[in-house]
Amino acid sequence: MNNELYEILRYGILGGSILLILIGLYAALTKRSLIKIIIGLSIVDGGIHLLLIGIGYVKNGTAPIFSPGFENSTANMVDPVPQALVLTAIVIGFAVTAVALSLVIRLYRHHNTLEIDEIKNLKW
Amino acid sequence: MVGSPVLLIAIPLLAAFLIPLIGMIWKESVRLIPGLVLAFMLVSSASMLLYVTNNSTIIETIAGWQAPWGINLVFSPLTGFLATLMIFLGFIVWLFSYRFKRNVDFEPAKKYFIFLMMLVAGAVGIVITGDIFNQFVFIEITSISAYALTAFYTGRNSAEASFKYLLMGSLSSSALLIAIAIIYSQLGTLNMADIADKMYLMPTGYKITALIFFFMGIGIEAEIFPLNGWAPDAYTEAPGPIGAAFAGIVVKAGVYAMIRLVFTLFDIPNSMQFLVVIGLVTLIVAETSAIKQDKLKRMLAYSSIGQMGLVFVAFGIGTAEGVFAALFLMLNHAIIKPLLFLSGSYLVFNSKEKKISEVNGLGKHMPITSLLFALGAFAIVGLPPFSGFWSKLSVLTAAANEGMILIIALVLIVSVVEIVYYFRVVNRIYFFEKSDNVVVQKPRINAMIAMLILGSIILVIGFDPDIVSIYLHKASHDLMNTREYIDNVLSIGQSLTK
Amino acid sequence: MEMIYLILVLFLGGAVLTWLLGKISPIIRDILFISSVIIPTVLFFMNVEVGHDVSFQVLGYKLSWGISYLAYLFSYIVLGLGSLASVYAVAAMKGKKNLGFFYSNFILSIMSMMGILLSRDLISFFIFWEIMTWSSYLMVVFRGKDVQKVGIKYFVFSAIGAYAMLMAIVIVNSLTNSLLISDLVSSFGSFSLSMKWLIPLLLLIGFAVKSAMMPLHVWAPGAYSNSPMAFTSMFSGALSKMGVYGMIIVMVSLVSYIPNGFWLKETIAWLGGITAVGGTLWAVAQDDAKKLLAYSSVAQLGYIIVGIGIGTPLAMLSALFMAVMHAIFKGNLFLVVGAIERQTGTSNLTEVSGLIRKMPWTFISALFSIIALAGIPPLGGFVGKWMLYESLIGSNHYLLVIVVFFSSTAAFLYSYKFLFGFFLGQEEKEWSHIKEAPAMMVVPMMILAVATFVLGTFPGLVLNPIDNGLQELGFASTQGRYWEMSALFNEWGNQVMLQPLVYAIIAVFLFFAAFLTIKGFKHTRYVTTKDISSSGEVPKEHENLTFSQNFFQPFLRAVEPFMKRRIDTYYSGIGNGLEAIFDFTRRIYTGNGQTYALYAVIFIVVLLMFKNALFGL
Amino acid sequence: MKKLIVILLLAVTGYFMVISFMDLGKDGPVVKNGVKDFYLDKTVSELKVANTITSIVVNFRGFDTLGEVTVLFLAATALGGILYKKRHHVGERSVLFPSSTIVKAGSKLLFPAIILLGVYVFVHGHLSPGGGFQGGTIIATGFLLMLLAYDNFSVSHKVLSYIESFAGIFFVLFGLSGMFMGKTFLENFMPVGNLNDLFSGGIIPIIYILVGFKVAAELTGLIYTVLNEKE
Repeated sequence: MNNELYEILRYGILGGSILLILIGLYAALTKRSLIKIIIGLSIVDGGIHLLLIGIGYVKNGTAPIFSPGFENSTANMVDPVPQALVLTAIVIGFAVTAVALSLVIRLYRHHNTLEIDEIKNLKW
Repeated sequence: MVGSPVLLIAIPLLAAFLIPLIGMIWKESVRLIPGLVLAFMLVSSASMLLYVTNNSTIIETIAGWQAPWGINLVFSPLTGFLATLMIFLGFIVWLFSYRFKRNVDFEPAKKYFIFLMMLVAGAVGIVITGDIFNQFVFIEITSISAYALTAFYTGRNSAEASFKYLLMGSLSSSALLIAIAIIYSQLGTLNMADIADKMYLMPTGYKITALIFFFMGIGIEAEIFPLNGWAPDAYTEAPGPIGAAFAGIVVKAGVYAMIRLVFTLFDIPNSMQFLVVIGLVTLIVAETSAIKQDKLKRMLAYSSIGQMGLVFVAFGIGTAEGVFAALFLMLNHAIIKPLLFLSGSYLVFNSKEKKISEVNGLGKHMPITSLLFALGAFAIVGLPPFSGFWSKLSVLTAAANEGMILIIALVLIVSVVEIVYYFRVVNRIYFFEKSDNVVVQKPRINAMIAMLILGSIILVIGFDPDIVSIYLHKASHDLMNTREYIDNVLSIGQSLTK
Repeated sequence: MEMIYLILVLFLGGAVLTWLLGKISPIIRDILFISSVIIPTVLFFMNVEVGHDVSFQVLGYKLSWGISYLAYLFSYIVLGLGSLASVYAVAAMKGKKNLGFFYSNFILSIMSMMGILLSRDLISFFIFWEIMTWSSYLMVVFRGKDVQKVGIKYFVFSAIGAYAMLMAIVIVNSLTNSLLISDLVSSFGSFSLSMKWLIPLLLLIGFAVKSAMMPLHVWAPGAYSNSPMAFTSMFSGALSKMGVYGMIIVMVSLVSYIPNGFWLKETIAWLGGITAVGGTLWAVAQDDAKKLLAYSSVAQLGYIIVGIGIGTPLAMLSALFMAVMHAIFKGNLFLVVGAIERQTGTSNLTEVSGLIRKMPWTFISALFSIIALAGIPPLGGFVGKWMLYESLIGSNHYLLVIVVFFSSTAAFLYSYKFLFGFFLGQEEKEWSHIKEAPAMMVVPMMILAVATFVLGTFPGLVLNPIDNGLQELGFASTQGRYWEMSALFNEWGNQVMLQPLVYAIIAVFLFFAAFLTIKGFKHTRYVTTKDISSSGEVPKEHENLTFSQNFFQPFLRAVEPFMKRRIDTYYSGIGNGLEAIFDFTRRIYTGNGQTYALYAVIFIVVLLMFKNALFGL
Repeated sequence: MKKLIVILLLAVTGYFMVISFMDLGKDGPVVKNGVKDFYLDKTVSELKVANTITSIVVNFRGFDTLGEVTVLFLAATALGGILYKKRHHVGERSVLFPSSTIVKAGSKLLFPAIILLGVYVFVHGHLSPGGGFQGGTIIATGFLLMLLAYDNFSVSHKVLSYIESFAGIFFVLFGLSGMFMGKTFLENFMPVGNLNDLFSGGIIPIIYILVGFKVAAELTGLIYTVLNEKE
């Protein structure tokens, strides 16, 4: 892979992750439906996971898996740690989303609406 | 070695997985096992605390890999002190809610106790872990338990409170992940001691950006000002004992994470001033918001936030004295605020709205509970000879020694506000006539014991604060000595920077 | 065990036991109560000596307890009045609810006052000060009347004062690294100029609140009249003296060393003078005896503050003497009102009259105290006031003399109103069943009445300890020559015994009184208020024609312009305004989860911008 | 109005993020010889695990995984708690219209294959890309497919919770047995074997299989709970 392509790919990953974070935040901050807010938060999570992967990327990197015959070639392996972290973060994000959705079901039962502006019995 | 810190995490996890199984056979076990686990944790943690106070810090490696590579648990005087405090409160909350309401079914009750136990385990994990990503995982464990506990009662607006909490908590975990990503990308390590050791290598711009994202992530847990909108709702709608657990356990863990960052990880002097400013803003906004509340628990929640602001101010003073004062404040707040929440939840037990006006004249009908509430109110506003006074005095002394006279004045003015709203409630309890439609609920014996334990601690610390000061001194020394922390953790393996 | 510890522990234990064991039976409770006041009192006077300090460490702060001569003087007030009031309280409060709570707070407040006097360092001083505040607060709200208004006002003002003090204390600690009062006094000279002003000012705010000085007095009337009278006697008599005690120490030991501190003294003196006038005028306007006495207390404390503010040895002597006298006669007057309220059910001067025949002993003790209050010889009030005038004139405060003199003359009006309203005037049928208060109440009142007489005749009894106290503060010893300091006594020379003269006057007075009484005995006719045979009008049934109705209307009309604006309204305006602001600011918690998320984003954006500004990219 | 503010804020945030994140990790960490080299080294030499990510997830940072499994367990429990009703209607799933026969038949056909794939993925977690989480998720997808296709397809909650609990308990017990054998928590105490053998890596594959079971059960339970929610 030549240098230019590598740069473009890297910028693509990082820029994409930032874009995802911003899109997610926009959804979470402006959409009025609870479901959409949760989707927004999930997008933010996705962006951050991409960011984590992006920082571990190295030029001409290969997956950090030692295939038979290549046991000693650690030189170009991408950083495995962010990948492990992302694995954990994805599961946690999933768990939080599940809880959030269940709360939305409860809220819908109670308020009969999904508009976040109308769910503010608790204030001040 | 007197014990193993990892058991403080592993045993509750084991129990949490076991309870659904045993609960199918023996129903009482779902209440009993968490108590036993918490008692075990308390004994183990307390004995380790005694050990580390007199000897060296306990460092436990996990999976056999030494400090910078594997995850390790650090049981130092500071973390041990906080962990013991949290476990103790968890035990008190368990004792209080051992039999909470008759109309709660078996299934929710089972989950309640699992979550309570995991809340404590998660908070203890936050405190004793030595790895920054591991801390993130424990924060999530604590948060999910907290969301579930907030939404425990189906009849109220609890889902709304829980959703707000979750919304903020979700942002918090995003911010934490970004911060962790920045740190890892620069330093290539996740171990706190290792990060602290190498922090000077990090470019200032990244350092501060990371710190800012950490502030946001942990600030949400630690309830600093613009990020604490969820807190009053969650405190109000959660079951009474859980409000106590939030005030005593969850927030303390957040505060710990924050100070660990500021004191150990990042060597940015301005962050101390930031702590002072943000603490003062939190203190003022929260206390002034509390004065016009008409719901008891909400008032207590705002007061709790305000106290956390004061804790941050005390930490922000930045001297060993300031840290001592802040830890003392945390200890007192962790004892007093749960007492207020627990006794307060009995005072408004049968009421639907949980209004302050419904506690009128209960002093005659539930004398001990009211007395304990009044004791808590007296202590939290810092009236001698109760424990709150000593911590407030320590904070002010520490601030005065640094010449922060304006801060002293502000803190004291806010204290007057605090006095106003607490005494309004106490007056209502004792000197008003009870209205007829309020049904008095006598506390159960286990709840009474739990509250009396807390009340007696307030008195004991109030009359002899030196009982705890040795641990606090050790802990503040521990926090101030970053180098010692790094050496302790990293000495068992060789440092990566050759 | 050190005697000081023992005394405080006995008080504390007594308070707890009275509350806990008091639930078993009232008799045990009463006995416990009285004995836990009396036993430590006896122990104190028998065993505690000046100059024997004990010290110990708490949280690294060095605390020290002991007693000074000045404090010893005040402990006479606290323990003497405390014992008498406690005996009185047992009888007066009989049958009321929640007595265990009342008694234990009573003991606690005595303990805290003793603690204040025993403290040789600022922290224990503050601790006991706060215990005194909240135990007295619980007494103020004890009857459940006006709790949120009067009680909160009292506590807020006390807290402001106490926190001002606390601020001074921690600053002192940071400057001298010690909390001992003696260290503060000795190193005060080395403080920077701003600290020299700040520390005494903050301390004075704390003491001024308790001694009800002018702009900080607004809690006093409500609090004094709201608590049970047995305690108000302590409250006004002894508790407010703690402020005086602190103020004396600050004024003499600290303010004297401030460059140009002279102005502070003048200001304090003038504030005292204004307090005296304002208190007196308001007292005249009251119809409720409790309120009347409460305002009168404020006024009397004003005189004391004038004395402290002037700061000459004679003024100090007079201030301290007046402090003792005020404790005795005002304590007694509150007891009198308590007795009347207990027997008749009201303390309103316009509702009850002609009690002189029903409650003669009460009348006599009230008479003594009122005479002392008004400053008429031969009772104790006169000595103090005379010395005050003299010190004012001696230090060229002529304007202040006029103010004080005006106020003390106006004090005659309310003294008269009090005495006349309750005891003289026509007798109503509906009050005919009233009897004298029980002996346990009358005896303490009579003891106090006799004390006013004794101290008026033998002022040296108190002036000796005062002299010791003043020496301790750094004034030259008068070596027993009090008479020489005051021109009054100089007139008759040092050798002339004052007592025979006084007795002669009294004998003549009594003789004439007896003569007139016997002479007029046959012709006396007792009428009710409705029996106005001399005038042509026929009163309606419900018209209130008591003698004290609309007392002093012309005078009040004359001073009305001065009394229009009450400081109270300003304070409540500030309070309400603040609460409105707080109510507004808490609306940032909008209740919308999305807004909270927005705050979080704003938070991070602001911080990132700060980062950019401070550190660059 | 609100949207404008948000866009403005996000623009600022985006600007800051771009200027501070775009160069993240460009030349690798400032500190060379970060933990990753150690991991890459030890994975082969000591643990004999081919997939470095697996070795990190299960061994080096195994404690995180334990926490993560707990998070999942808590989420499943929380879901049950939050959606708890006094009278629980099991099996009355709201179905707008039944699936077609093709979908039903196809699902039935695919289901075993999906399960098999999932099992393969988590059994070979230490050798090839994938592992317990991935495999568990794949298995859960199979159940999701069946639940969507057949409105009367039901999963036993009891069995799920047995699997969840036992998998969790064994995870912790494996960790603790490391301690009892005189080593540390979660440390490998079994023979590691040879690199790229199926039976290699000591306890790593065992734990990952446990994780796979747990995740599969947890996710299936989550899906099932939500699907059975009326309204």
